[in-house]
Amino acid sequence: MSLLHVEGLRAGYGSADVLHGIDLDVDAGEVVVVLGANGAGKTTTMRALAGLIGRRGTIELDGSPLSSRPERVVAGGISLVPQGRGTLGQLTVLDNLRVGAASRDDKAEIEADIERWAEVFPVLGRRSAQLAGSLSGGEQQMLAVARALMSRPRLLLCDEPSLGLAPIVVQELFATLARINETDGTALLIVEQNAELAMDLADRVYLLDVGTIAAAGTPAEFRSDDAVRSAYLGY
Amino acid sequence: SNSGASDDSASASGVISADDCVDPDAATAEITDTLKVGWSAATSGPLADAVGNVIEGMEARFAVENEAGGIDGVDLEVIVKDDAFNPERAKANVGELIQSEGVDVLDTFGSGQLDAVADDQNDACVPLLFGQASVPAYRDIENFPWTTEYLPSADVEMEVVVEGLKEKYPDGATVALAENQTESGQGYADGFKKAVEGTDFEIVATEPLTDPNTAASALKASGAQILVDAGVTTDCLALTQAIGRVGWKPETVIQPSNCADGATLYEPAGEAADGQQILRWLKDPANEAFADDPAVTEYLEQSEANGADSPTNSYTVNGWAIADLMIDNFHRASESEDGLSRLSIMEAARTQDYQPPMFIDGITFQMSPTQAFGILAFQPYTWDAAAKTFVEAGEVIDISSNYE
Amino acid sequence: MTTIDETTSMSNERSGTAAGKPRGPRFLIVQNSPRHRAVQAVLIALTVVALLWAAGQPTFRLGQFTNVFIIAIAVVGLNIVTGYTGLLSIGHSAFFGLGAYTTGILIVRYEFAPLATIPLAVLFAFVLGLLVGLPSLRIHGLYLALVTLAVAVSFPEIVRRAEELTGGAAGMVVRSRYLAPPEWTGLVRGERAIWMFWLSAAVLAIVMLLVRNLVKSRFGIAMRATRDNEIAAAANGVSIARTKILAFGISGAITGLAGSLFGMYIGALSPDGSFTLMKAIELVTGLVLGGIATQIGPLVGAFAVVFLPYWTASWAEGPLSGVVFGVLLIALVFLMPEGIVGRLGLLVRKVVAIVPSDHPRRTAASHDPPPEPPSPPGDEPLTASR
Amino acid sequence: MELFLERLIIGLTNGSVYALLALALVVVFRGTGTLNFAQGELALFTTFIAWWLTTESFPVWIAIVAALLTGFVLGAMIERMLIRPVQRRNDMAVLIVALGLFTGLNSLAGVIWGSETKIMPSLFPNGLDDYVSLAGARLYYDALTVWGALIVLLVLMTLLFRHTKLGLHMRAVADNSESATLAGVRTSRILAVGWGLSGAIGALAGVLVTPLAAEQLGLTTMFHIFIAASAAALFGGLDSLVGAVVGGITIGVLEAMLTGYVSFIGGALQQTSALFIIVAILFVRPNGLFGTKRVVRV
Amino acid sequence: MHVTPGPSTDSPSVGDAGDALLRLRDVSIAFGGVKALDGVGLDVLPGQILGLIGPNGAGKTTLFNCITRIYQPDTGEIVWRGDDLLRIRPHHLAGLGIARTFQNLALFGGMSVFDNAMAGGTSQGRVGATSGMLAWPPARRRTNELRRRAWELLERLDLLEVAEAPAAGLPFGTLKRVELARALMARPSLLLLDEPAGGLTHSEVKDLGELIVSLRDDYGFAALLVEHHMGLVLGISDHVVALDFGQKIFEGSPEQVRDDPAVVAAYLGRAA
Ligand SMILES: Nc1ncnc2c1ncn2[C@@H]1O[C@H](COP(=O)(O)OP(=O)(O)OP(=O)(O)O)[C@@H](O)[C@H]1O
Ligand SMILES: Nc1ncnc2c1ncn2[C@@H]1O[C@H](COP(=O)(O)OP(=O)(O)OP(=O)(O)O)[C@@H](O)[C@H]1O
Ligand SMILES: CC(C)C[C@H](N)C(=O)O
Ligand SMILES: [Mg+2]
Ligand SMILES: [Mg+2]
Repeated sequence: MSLLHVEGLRAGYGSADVLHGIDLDVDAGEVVVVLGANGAGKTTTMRALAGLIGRRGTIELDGSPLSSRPERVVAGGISLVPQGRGTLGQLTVLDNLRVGAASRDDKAEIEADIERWAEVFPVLGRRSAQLAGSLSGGEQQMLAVARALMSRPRLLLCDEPSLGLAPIVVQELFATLARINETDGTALLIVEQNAELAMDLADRVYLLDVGTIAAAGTPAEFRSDDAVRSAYLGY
Repeated sequence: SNSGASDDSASASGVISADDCVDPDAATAEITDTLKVGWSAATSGPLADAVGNVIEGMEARFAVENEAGGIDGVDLEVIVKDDAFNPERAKANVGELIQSEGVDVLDTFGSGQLDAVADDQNDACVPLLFGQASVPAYRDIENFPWTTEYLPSADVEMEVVVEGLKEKYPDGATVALAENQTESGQGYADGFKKAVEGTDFEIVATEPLTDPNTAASALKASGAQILVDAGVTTDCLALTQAIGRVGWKPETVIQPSNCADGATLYEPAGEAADGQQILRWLKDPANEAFADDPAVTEYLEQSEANGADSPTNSYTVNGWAIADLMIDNFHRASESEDGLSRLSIMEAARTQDYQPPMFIDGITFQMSPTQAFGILAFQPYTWDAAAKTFVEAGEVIDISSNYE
Repeated sequence: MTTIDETTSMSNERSGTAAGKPRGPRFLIVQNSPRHRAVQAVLIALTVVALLWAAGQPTFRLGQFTNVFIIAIAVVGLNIVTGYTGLLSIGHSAFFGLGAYTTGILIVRYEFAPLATIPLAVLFAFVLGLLVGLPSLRIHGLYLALVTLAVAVSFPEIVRRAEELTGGAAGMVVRSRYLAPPEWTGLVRGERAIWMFWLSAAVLAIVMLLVRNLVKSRFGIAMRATRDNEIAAAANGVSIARTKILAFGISGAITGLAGSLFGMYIGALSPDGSFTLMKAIELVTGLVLGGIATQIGPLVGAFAVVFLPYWTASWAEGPLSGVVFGVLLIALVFLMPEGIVGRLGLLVRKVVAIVPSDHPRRTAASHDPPPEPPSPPGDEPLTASR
Repeated sequence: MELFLERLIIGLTNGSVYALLALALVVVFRGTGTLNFAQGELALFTTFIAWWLTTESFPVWIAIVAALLTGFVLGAMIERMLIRPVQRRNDMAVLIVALGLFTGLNSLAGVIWGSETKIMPSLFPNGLDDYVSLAGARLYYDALTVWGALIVLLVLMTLLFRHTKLGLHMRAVADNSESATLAGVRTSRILAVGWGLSGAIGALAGVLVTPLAAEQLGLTTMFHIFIAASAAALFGGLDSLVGAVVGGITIGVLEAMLTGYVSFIGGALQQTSALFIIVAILFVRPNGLFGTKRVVRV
Repeated sequence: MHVTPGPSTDSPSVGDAGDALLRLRDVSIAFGGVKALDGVGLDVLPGQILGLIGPNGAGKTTLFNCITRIYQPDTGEIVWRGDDLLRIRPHHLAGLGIARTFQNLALFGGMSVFDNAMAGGTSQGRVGATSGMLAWPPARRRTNELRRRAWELLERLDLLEVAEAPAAGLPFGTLKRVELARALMARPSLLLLDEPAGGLTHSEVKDLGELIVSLRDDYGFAALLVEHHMGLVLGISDHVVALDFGQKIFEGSPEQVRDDPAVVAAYLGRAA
């Protein structure tokens, strides 16, 4: 049984559907990457999973239906790093991290986790008292990732986590994600334009096109496809 | 202005003419079946209770009259439209009452509302009788031939107040004036200032009643002997509380006549209200002194039987008394040569000299074709906090001689 | 690896309409085409018919309609700053009052003809608008609303204070003989109601036309840009200061114009009557109910704020009417948070789309329906503020 | 001196009243990011309930507790049933819902209890003799109670926002509710609690204030207080508790002093002058005295 | 100050700024303890695409904000064609020929894509309220001219399909192009691009790079390009500057960047 099982997911804004029946699985501890063109519906998929927008279709976590209330989704072990960061700009970096632990009650552990992520992203440690809104774009992106990790998710959803990050930080970020995946067994569902790096990490890859899954396979299979290569990998 | 009307506003019958009306025929048409009195008043908002009581009093009195056969067979009916104390809505209401409800007589509550409707109602020649306003403007018969006010004009009342004060302080005294920031309050304040001109009374402080506490503290600082409240209803209680709290007890406190209700405006203030003075023209059904008065007993009986649920409230009594005054006019109009019509009603209203039973004996409501006197006599009362009642503080003061 | 549909998936989808299956509007009308002109002509004809019908109503209804038109003008003014420039004002009662008092004072104290007072009323309100607009350069959002609140609260207090000029708390009555229709109209004094009706309707029409032009103009774009994102607006050459102050000035002038007409309509001015904070709130209510930043929203909203209390007062007695009114307000907002016209506009746009005449693909438009505005502006942040 | 003290006391007392209601406004703002325009009428309504209970011969303190509870429940219900559904769609619409509530609640109080002025009994002795004399000026016990309540409330709310998880979550929701939800904050509960709290604070303000308000308890009692309180909240910075208190007191004292000492202004321009001084200060500090500047980065 | 009406490929530079269109000298700014910029100097030559790279928080956006007068530098000078830019108010920049896009978008969400583009033309001639209200024919003519240009640019940037749609709700990548169109409406001589490729796929980035180059060739503006996408920066830049902790750590040709040890250590990481 997969950790997350999605079948026939439909969602959209207003009256028009953007997703027309997405099927998708993530196993426990697995890294899954979603590729897709600008406007294909990647963000919409992630938001639907997180419960931020209304949706139809089956979404199961551990075989039982996933709540459609965002805070229950988090409590269930799924956490989203939204596209465009979505940090709490008027709160300090430290408070942002604390809020990230909203679903937890273990005070001591929370402080330990804060330490841990401050070490992984040193700038967050240095700026812990700064208002999140005044951080640079990339700094905020790091904060968003760290905050999502504060809930100790079993499945971390990342919507273009490398957006706006310096190459060196992207490498570090992916290394960190890999490490978390390895040490904590956190499963990852990543939407990423930096396909090369993401595929290095991925166990499986989906290709999203105009609201449907156009292809699914292993990284190797994708790499061997000329069309994919030219569109997403650039060689 | 009491200067009197010019002669040309009088009609052939010497009182009033319908020639300037938009529809002169309507003004002289005979009223049959029912006579409708249309009200535009605030039946919602902070004044809703007061207005509701006035209307209940009037309806009760009309019910009694209808039972007794009406005005020569014509039934009386009251139609109310809510204006929420908003002049715009009063204007619309009065238009609708005239054109769509076809009312024969109008009434309104509040000076601002009366201002907004007077011209329309005069153009349409629908009498607006006994408007609940105390500004002097509508004593101007030349400009407003079809409008009369019920409440004593603020300057008349203040003239009587000063008469009374002169007796108590023959050598004059110092006065502090608290002024409500509305048309009504300013009317009282202006009236008082006019009345003390040339006397030995000196106004040593004037404070707006925006915040009663601040006002009380400033008025107290003036150390005046007399406090005159140019206020409107709820101000009276507020000011009393406020001077109580700053610990000021002026020798004399004068409240305006619209603060006539003991139970709601004096009793709650306790000791602080003791000895406050007011001029009254109505018998007070809550006062033991009137327990045996036949008019009062009849009023209590009849009003209660006809749906007025707070008969001792002074606004209810006002409504009843206004109805009495109207009925007097209607009867006289109906008995006139022209029969019952808007014009004859207005003629009757301009030639009235009548004491409604609920008016204190010796006080009448007077109108002449050239002068709008209205109420020109009052009896002074003081509030007795211990007994929780008003007590007579002198004879009826009548200043009608000043106006002849 | 499972199937990849070579043709579609790899095509470099660019447009936002790629996703979903947009149901474009069924009818496309090219701006200024004969078809567009015809639609406009029909709408104008319908308006004229409606006005003629209204003019035949009993006088008191006529008065209510006049009141609606006047309030509509005031709301059109408010719409400029609050709707299009994004500056919430709860101080427009002061412009309304200034217009009314200017007209009243000029007629009563200086014996002006009513119509001759309009230019001065508009001018004064314009200047006051510029002054009220000044703080908007430094003070933003709700703080700015507080500034406008101060203006609203102070207007009646100042009128009371300036007793010699305004009559103070006792108010000022403009007798109806001063307000008679001008001679050239051929109307007599008793026909004041119909005169005011047509006067207000005409002024409203002119004002709506001017504001329509304004909003479509480059200044209008600058106003909306300022509303949506000040920093980006400035970076694109919009002078925030000039735009805000001028918008306040124009807005104030229009609301002052409405006030001037109101003075002629009501004939009795008092500081506690129609120029308090309550009036400002009424105007904002009208704007939101009708549809903020829409062209005919103010008119519809004015109908709502004039007639709703009137209707509720006739259904329910006394204070109960207030309860009904409150419930009705909430219900309306629940049903149509974009306002009545805002909501209708969304529906209409699903069916009809007006294509600008200079759209490069205009000719192809009828075959290949292009631009479906996908949905109402979401709450998706477009700035970097988070 | 006596006059000065008297004015000062009046100013402080009126100011504390404004401050109490301003605190309620700040709590809603910090907890949900909106300004509750119906706050005053909500307070009025709950005060009427307290008054009504006293007329049914319940002890005053029970009436007050009941008012606080009602305030909480009403506040929470209003948020959940009336505000939330429209807030998601349109900010201006929230304003109109609040205005609808404003009219509706006020009229409902009128329907149920009538428009006549009511006398709300005080929890503490408030006879004409229950005061301490300060150089001739009278400081009444009930005024002292209001000051005391204000200080206690300020401390409690500060602790709540600074040191509790609930407070942190309220700030998070107010900043960006979607983002807070994503972090696992139970946004809907937080929103309801925020409004509930402010409803209760408003009720407290109402029951403490009306016995000492010269106007007593009537349908218009809260309007002026609400205007002053919103000015106070904004002046203080809208998200600052201390700011609300300083703002409220400043307005109260300004009103009393300007009216008392600046004869040109007098009482006729009381609100005008106080508000314009505040506007002038806003020029210097556009985010209020203690408000945090919103960081906007591009 | 003077307004530059059109493309300025051939416009000779003015004053003592030499060849540089824009010249920064010793620009510093600090926020609290954070030195966001620390003595930065650089020149942008006409028609040049200057790549600006650096780790997150290096001060790239801050540099843009100083140039566009959103921030006031603590020290240093910024000279535009010989004029002191620090004396100029933000809204006059567009008229001088400086336009920008924003890292995390700053569009007018309530307006259509077309109107967003039109807003970019605000600097082109007087924007009168009276003339707008009266639909004054000369003003109308100017507006129509701008509209034509806006349509042209939308077509060029492949935005015609969404021209009438409100900007809010369009995909991120599309909106980035809308910002580009809006900036181009000002007929800039210098275009500041803050991470224009964010959120685009590889092939989309490639297309964007080509688009920028072809636009530059047609309209002749210079560009200051901030981007973390090395393929794009190194592919289209004529010259590259790297910042770290607010200081310039590298300046040179794109070919040199990958081998610069400071840049690799601070920014690129293991040679990509
Ligand atoms: N708030 C919204 N309102 C209306 N439509 C929206 C909204 N957000 C997204 N859309 C539409 O949904 C479609 C899919 O958008 P989505 O953001 O899921 O794409 P994406 O694959 O994440 O693209 P990107 O690369 O831009 O992040 C797009 O056509 C977009 O226009
Ligand atoms: N308004 C501000 N208040 C406080 N600090 C600020 C402010 N603006 C920028 N900073 C700080 O200045 C530094 C530089 O920020 P800037 O946004 O210029 O970085 P950047 O180079 O654009 O980074 P990125 O690539 O992540 O966008 C950051 O550390 C940031 O936190
Ligand atoms: C009944 C009173 C409140 C009326 C008041 N005296 C007025 O003239 O408006
Ligand atoms: Mg996306
Ligand atoms: Mg940046």
